[in-house]
Amino acid sequence: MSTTDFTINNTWMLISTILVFLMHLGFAALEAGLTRAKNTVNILFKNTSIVAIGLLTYALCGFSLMYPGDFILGDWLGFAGFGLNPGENWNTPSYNVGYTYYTDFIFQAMFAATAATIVSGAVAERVKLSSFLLFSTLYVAIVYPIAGSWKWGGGWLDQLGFYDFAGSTLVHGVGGWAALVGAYVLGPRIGKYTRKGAHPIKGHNMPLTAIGVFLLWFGWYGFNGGSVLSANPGAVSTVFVTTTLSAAGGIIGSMILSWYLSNKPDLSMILNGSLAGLVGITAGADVIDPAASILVGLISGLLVVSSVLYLDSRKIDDPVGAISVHLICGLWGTLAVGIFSTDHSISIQLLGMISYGVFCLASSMLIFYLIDKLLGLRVDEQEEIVGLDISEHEMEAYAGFQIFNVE
Amino acid sequence: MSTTDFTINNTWMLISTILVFLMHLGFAALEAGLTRAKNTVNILFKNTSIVAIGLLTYALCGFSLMYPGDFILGDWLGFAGFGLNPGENWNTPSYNVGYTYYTDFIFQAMFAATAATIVSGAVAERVKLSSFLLFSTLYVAIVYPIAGSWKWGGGWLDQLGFYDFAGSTLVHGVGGWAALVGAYVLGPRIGKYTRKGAHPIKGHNMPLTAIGVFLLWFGWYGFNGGSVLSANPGAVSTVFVTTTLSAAGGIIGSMILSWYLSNKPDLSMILNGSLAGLVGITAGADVIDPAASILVGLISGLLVVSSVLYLDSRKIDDPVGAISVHLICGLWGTLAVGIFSTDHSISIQLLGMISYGVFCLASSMLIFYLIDKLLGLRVDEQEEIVGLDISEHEMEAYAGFQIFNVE
Amino acid sequence: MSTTDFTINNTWMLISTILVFLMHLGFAALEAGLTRAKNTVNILFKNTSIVAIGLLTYALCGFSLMYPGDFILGDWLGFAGFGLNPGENWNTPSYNVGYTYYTDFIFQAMFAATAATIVSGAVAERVKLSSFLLFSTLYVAIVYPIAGSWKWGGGWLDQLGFYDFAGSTLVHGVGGWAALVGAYVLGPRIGKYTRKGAHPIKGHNMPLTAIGVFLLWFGWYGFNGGSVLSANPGAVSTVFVTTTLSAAGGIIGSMILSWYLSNKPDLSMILNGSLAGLVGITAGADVIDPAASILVGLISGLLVVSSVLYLDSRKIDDPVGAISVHLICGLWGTLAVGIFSTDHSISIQLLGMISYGVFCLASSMLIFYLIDKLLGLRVDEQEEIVGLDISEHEMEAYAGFQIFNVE
Amino acid sequence: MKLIIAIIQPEELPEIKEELLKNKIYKFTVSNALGQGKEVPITEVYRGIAHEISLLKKVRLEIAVNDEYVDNAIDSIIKVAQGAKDKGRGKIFILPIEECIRLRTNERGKEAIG
Amino acid sequence: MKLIIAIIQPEELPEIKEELLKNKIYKFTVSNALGQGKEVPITEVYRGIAHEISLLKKVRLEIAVNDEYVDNAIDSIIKVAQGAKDKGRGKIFILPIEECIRLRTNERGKEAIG
Amino acid sequence: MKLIIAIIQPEELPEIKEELLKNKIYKFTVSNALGQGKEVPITEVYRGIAHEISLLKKVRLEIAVNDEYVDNAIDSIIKVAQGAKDKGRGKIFILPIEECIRLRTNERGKEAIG
Ligand SMILES: Nc1ncnc2c1ncn2[C@@H]1O[C@H](COP(=O)(O)OP(=O)(O)O)[C@@H](O)[C@H]1O
Ligand SMILES: Nc1ncnc2c1ncn2[C@@H]1O[C@H](COP(=O)(O)OP(=O)(O)O)[C@@H](O)[C@H]1O
Ligand SMILES: Nc1ncnc2c1ncn2[C@@H]1O[C@H](COP(=O)(O)OP(=O)(O)O)[C@@H](O)[C@H]1O
Repeated sequence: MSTTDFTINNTWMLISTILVFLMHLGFAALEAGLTRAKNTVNILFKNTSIVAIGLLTYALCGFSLMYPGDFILGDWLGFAGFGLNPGENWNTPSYNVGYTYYTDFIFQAMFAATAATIVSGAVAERVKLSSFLLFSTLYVAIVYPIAGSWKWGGGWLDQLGFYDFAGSTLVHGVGGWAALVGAYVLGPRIGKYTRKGAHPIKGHNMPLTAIGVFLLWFGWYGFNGGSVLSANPGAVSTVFVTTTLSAAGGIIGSMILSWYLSNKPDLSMILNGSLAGLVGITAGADVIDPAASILVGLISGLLVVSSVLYLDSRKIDDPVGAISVHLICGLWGTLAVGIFSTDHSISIQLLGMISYGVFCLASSMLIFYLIDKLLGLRVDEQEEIVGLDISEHEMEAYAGFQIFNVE
Repeated sequence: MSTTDFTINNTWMLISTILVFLMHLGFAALEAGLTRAKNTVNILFKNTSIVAIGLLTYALCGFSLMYPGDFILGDWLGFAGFGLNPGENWNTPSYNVGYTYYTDFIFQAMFAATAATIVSGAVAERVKLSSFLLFSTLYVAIVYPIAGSWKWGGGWLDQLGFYDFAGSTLVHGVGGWAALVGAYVLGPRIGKYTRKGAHPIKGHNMPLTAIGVFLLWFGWYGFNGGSVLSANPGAVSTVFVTTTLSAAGGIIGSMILSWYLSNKPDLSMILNGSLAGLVGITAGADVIDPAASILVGLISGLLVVSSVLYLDSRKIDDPVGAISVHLICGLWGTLAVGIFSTDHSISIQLLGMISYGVFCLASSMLIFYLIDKLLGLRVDEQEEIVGLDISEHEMEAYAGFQIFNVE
Repeated sequence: MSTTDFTINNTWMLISTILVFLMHLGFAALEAGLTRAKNTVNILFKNTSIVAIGLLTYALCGFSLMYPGDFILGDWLGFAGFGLNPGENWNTPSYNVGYTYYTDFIFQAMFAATAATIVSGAVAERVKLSSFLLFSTLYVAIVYPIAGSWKWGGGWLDQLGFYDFAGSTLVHGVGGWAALVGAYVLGPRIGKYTRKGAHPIKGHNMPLTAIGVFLLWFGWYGFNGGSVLSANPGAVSTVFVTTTLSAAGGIIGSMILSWYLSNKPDLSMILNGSLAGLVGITAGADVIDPAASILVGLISGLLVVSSVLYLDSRKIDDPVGAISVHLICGLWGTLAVGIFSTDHSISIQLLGMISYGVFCLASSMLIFYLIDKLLGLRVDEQEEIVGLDISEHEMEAYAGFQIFNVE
Repeated sequence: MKLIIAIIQPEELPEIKEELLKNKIYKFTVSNALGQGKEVPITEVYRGIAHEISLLKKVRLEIAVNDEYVDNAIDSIIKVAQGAKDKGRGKIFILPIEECIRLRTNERGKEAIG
Repeated sequence: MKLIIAIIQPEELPEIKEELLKNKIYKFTVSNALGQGKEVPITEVYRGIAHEISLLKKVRLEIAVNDEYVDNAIDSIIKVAQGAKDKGRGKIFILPIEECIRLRTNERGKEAIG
Repeated sequence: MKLIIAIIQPEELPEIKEELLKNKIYKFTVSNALGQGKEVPITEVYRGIAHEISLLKKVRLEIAVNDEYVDNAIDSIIKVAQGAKDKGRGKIFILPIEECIRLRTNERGKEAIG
């Protein structure tokens, strides 16, 4: 292994790292755009602080929980100690042919906060800031890395042959399950569901939403491309193609279904659709061939639209469609590996999906329960009506602009 | 050729690919920002769906029309078959020293949608969504790749020595000609030209416009830098320098002229100016030396301002200046190769410019004509006045904001 | 030294270059977002034209003033002649193992405009456009490169062992000192300080501000990562980790202090906080270890909040916190090298800080003084009240939107 | 015919709207306003500086009615607005209208209002 | 002196403005409003949910005129507004003005209006 | 009771607000408007095309007062607005109010205004 190849691989991994970093801006913009102007400051605050919290807790314990080396409890739980411990040769191919220890850490660290950010969208416009920050901290510091260790850390699911290339389940699923629990325990935003059925609460800034989606897509090339863990030309280029085509498929799929259903071309749906396609291909971007990846995307697009409508029918209020995009398409993507890749078994994939579901549901319920007892989860009615920007932050996102806060 | 060099080259090509991808966000933001708030959703919808359509049609047939290998009709038209067909060694230097088959495809695919996006700007605020999507599909799937094959596919213009490094003509020109036809056949937006002459219809969001322009500039480093088709240090760094200096020159050129003419410093003009410089240098970024590239940019800046004013005087309504930026400066850039590079002949460059002009004018007229018969091209007056967001999408881009839709 | 390594290094340097380029969009967005809607066009215009001016003047003389090779006056001033002069082997490892001549130039050129952009924020909403452009031109063309030559050009401070890895002092400090002078000589915006004390003048667009901050952070990976001047895996990954953790620390530090002081979680403060952490680590990103970098960030976060409040108490009006972020944290970062890195002496660091302070204060005062005599520095009261967009540019940033320009 | 101008709290608009429709008042015009009143000003914090905002966001309702409907209108608004006890609930002003015209039909007077 | 308050469709503003100027009415004040009326509500779709918007965007015109100009004003507006036949064209309300003051000159009454 | 409607220049709002408070007028409502008047139109340039904007940004003040306070109100506004000499300072219109209701307390008439 030439140090030169090592240098290229490492460079690509670092570039992927910052592409993933940019996804946090994508999430912030998307989430802010699809909610009301009166909660924008709150959303930006959450998403900015989550990044910091995620990175620091991952340095503190997340990384060594997720990649413990040896496991303590069976192959379920391990811990390599607090803080960062680059050993000898941390910066040579003998650590890993693809990256140095620090590259390894920083790439993984950027992923970590994502899980919490996904939750942020589903609980937006009504969750208490402090409670949410506390939840994120615990979820990112403990739940996410332990779950990750089962597969990427070489734990029991890995040994069973469960496959999740870049995190349809390990990242998007893990975040998505908590998003589901969060949206459920918090209940819908005031006015979302009336006797007459679901009443739309419109996002206030579509260009911002579009910026968010395109930046997420852009960052996804690091998310999936970096998960090759090297700059291998064949592998990375294949991943780029499947990722791209699946995103495109997601747009078409969501466009067709939403246009057909509401016979209007719905922007917010095709924007969700592209993300759906991206989440869908994430588990199998390297093992699903390009033609199939289009199909994976199309189906993701159909799923996300159906799911958004279904959740509304069940009165589960997810302002940005986080559950539909990350959980539903995450599950679909994980399953798709079993379907489209001959080397992986559907049953093992299902086993993995279920195990993660159980673990994430249980732990997020527990954490939300404890926080509810401790601080309460939801702002009071008056604060929600006035908007979190004024009630929690005492500032406005668009000072001077004339905005109708209520219809 | 070491596989290591192959890996670097391929990595750089993939990075360039996603830089070009980001340009689509740039176009969407620029176009939305320079038009009215009531058409924003429509513009974002167009630009998002074009990306998907462009990528999928390019996978279906565009790529093999543009790089057919052998030509069928003389050196004018070839077709390598539907879908993607990586052969043996698709992922080795023996396919190409600079990139794998999939890298090749995805890099080119990102370019494809650009041509249609350029048109989108020129026909904004009045074109029917369905008609536009149909036009884009046909133009990107057929016209663009065939035109491209003449030069980049090794066709007849290539053999004559016509030179277009990264697409002043093949991308911007091809898009620009269709933009001209589109703006012309659709006619101006209601209220743009009154008895008293041109009446400005103001863009609604300048920060969004600036975001668009800077992202386009950013992406251009992949557009031009990637067109080196390898990571060759000398070549890529030269291209970076010429590209940058020309963009800077474009800003200065447009600033001077517009400040002089309207004796006010005009933001939208210098933003167009930077793009003008970028389009202008695109054809010769590798063969024009840095000093000359400043000149190319300055002239592009002067041209774009004059062209915007000229088109208004001819009552050709181009809301975002797409024709001036992409067509006019594309032509200038193609010519500039003949002027500033000793290895290329002005006459051949002119021949190329004319051939592309004829082909693109003819084909876009034909397509627009057919669609007009089939679906009609323009929304009806009432829809245009109310705005496409409500009339075509039944949604608003800035829910809650108080906006005067009419002066 | 294999040409392959040369290619990787050069590729990384070019990627860093465009990351730094994107910071200019970050600055534009941040500055526009934290000021009033009625000055947005003006700010975007300034930031766009500065980029062009910075790049062109750096090509004209800046580069050869900053990297003169041999010095003329002692080790204080040198000049390698006008324009770009790639010598023999400009594109081979024999020029530099890390990059070609043109890569060298373009990477440095992107830094140059930054210094002026920093000033732009501090003088926003009241400075005359022409006067500001003139100031930037002189400052970027002459002051910045001469100052830079003392250290990066191998001048006297370099020989004394002064250390500034990526520019806490050479870029942020140099810009920050001028920002301080600018804010001071211009005086506060009308209405900022009343008998009742400081009166907030609210930024008009928080999402735009957040976009700006995240893009700056993103670009910083090129700013610091590229300053390794090669793709060395150990070095670059270390810089990525320290840079990231310091930014995260800055967010936490500013969050704690601002939350404690105003007992509200203040978005604009944590956004400044992340930048504070980035500026703080810039001088020692390669020599401060990750654990310490968190501390550096935390302290930066505390400093930026205190400084913002202090400056307001001294009636120095800095609309975007440029002085606090770039100057104060730049000084702290430079000092931190002496504190946290055993190889560098606090006293030399202090010497450097003082020398730059004296030089930048003197030169920026001189330039501002001359321009004041020549053109005047500040728009007249009526223009300021109406807003620079209308009075200087005769256009609006948000045509159609209903905005209250005054409380 | 009277013109009823009511300044209300933004968040009360949806409810008041319903009340009005219940009371057969089907037509009104709404606009945004800022109000200065006795109401406790809210504090905002921006970059560490706390400050009081005394011009608060309000909604302005205009309802033109025939005299016999005046009470309906007033009652609908009061019913909702009196819920909360704190200062700053708002005001109603009643002005005389001399003529009313329905543009569509050119009807005048009492017929035109509804 | 009368105050003419007209609620019109936003898209009619430019034409009405021209008409007014033609009829020698050179001064007026325009603001944004939302209107609830008999008008067929428009449907919007957001994330798959269709819903009716009954508060529609309107423009509110205020024109203060001396009595002899009232008809000019009304006619200019009606001329344009009656074009379309659908419901929801809008209304005109005429209120008495007791005094008018031109701030610049402190002129009062009839002279101050124009 | 009177309703004072004043159209003023946006930049004068802060000062006028202070004047009003000084003159014991503690309550008023402010909204955004565009005004067409004799005022010299401002020119704007967009993409090389210069054009005149005659509908200029104004602020609309509504002050309901008891008759004895009318002059206080007018004076406060005039004091500030007359500062500048150029055209387009704005106008004041005074309309009669027949009834005023404080929603919170249901007080009516003169007591309710302040
Ligand atoms: N005299 C008045 N003239 C104009 N607007 C008024 C007047 N009195 C109250 N308002 C409006 O009503 C709103 C609430 O009035 P306020 O005095 O705060 O309520 P309350 O009378 O219940 O104390 C104010 O913000 C203002 O917009
Ligand atoms: N009685 C009223 N009071 C206040 N505003 C009214 C009244 N009647 C109509 N309007 C305004 O005029 C607009 C059009 O009225 P509408 O009743 O829809 O028209 P039409 O009378 O032609 O059916 C409404 O949206 C509302 O803003
Ligand atoms: N007759 C009127 N009706 C309605 N608004 C008016 C009238 N006269 C003036 N205004 C408002 O006052 C503003 C200033 O009026 P203008 O005539 O320009 O000032 P001046 O009377 O000092 O020349 C106008 O822009 C308009 O909004």
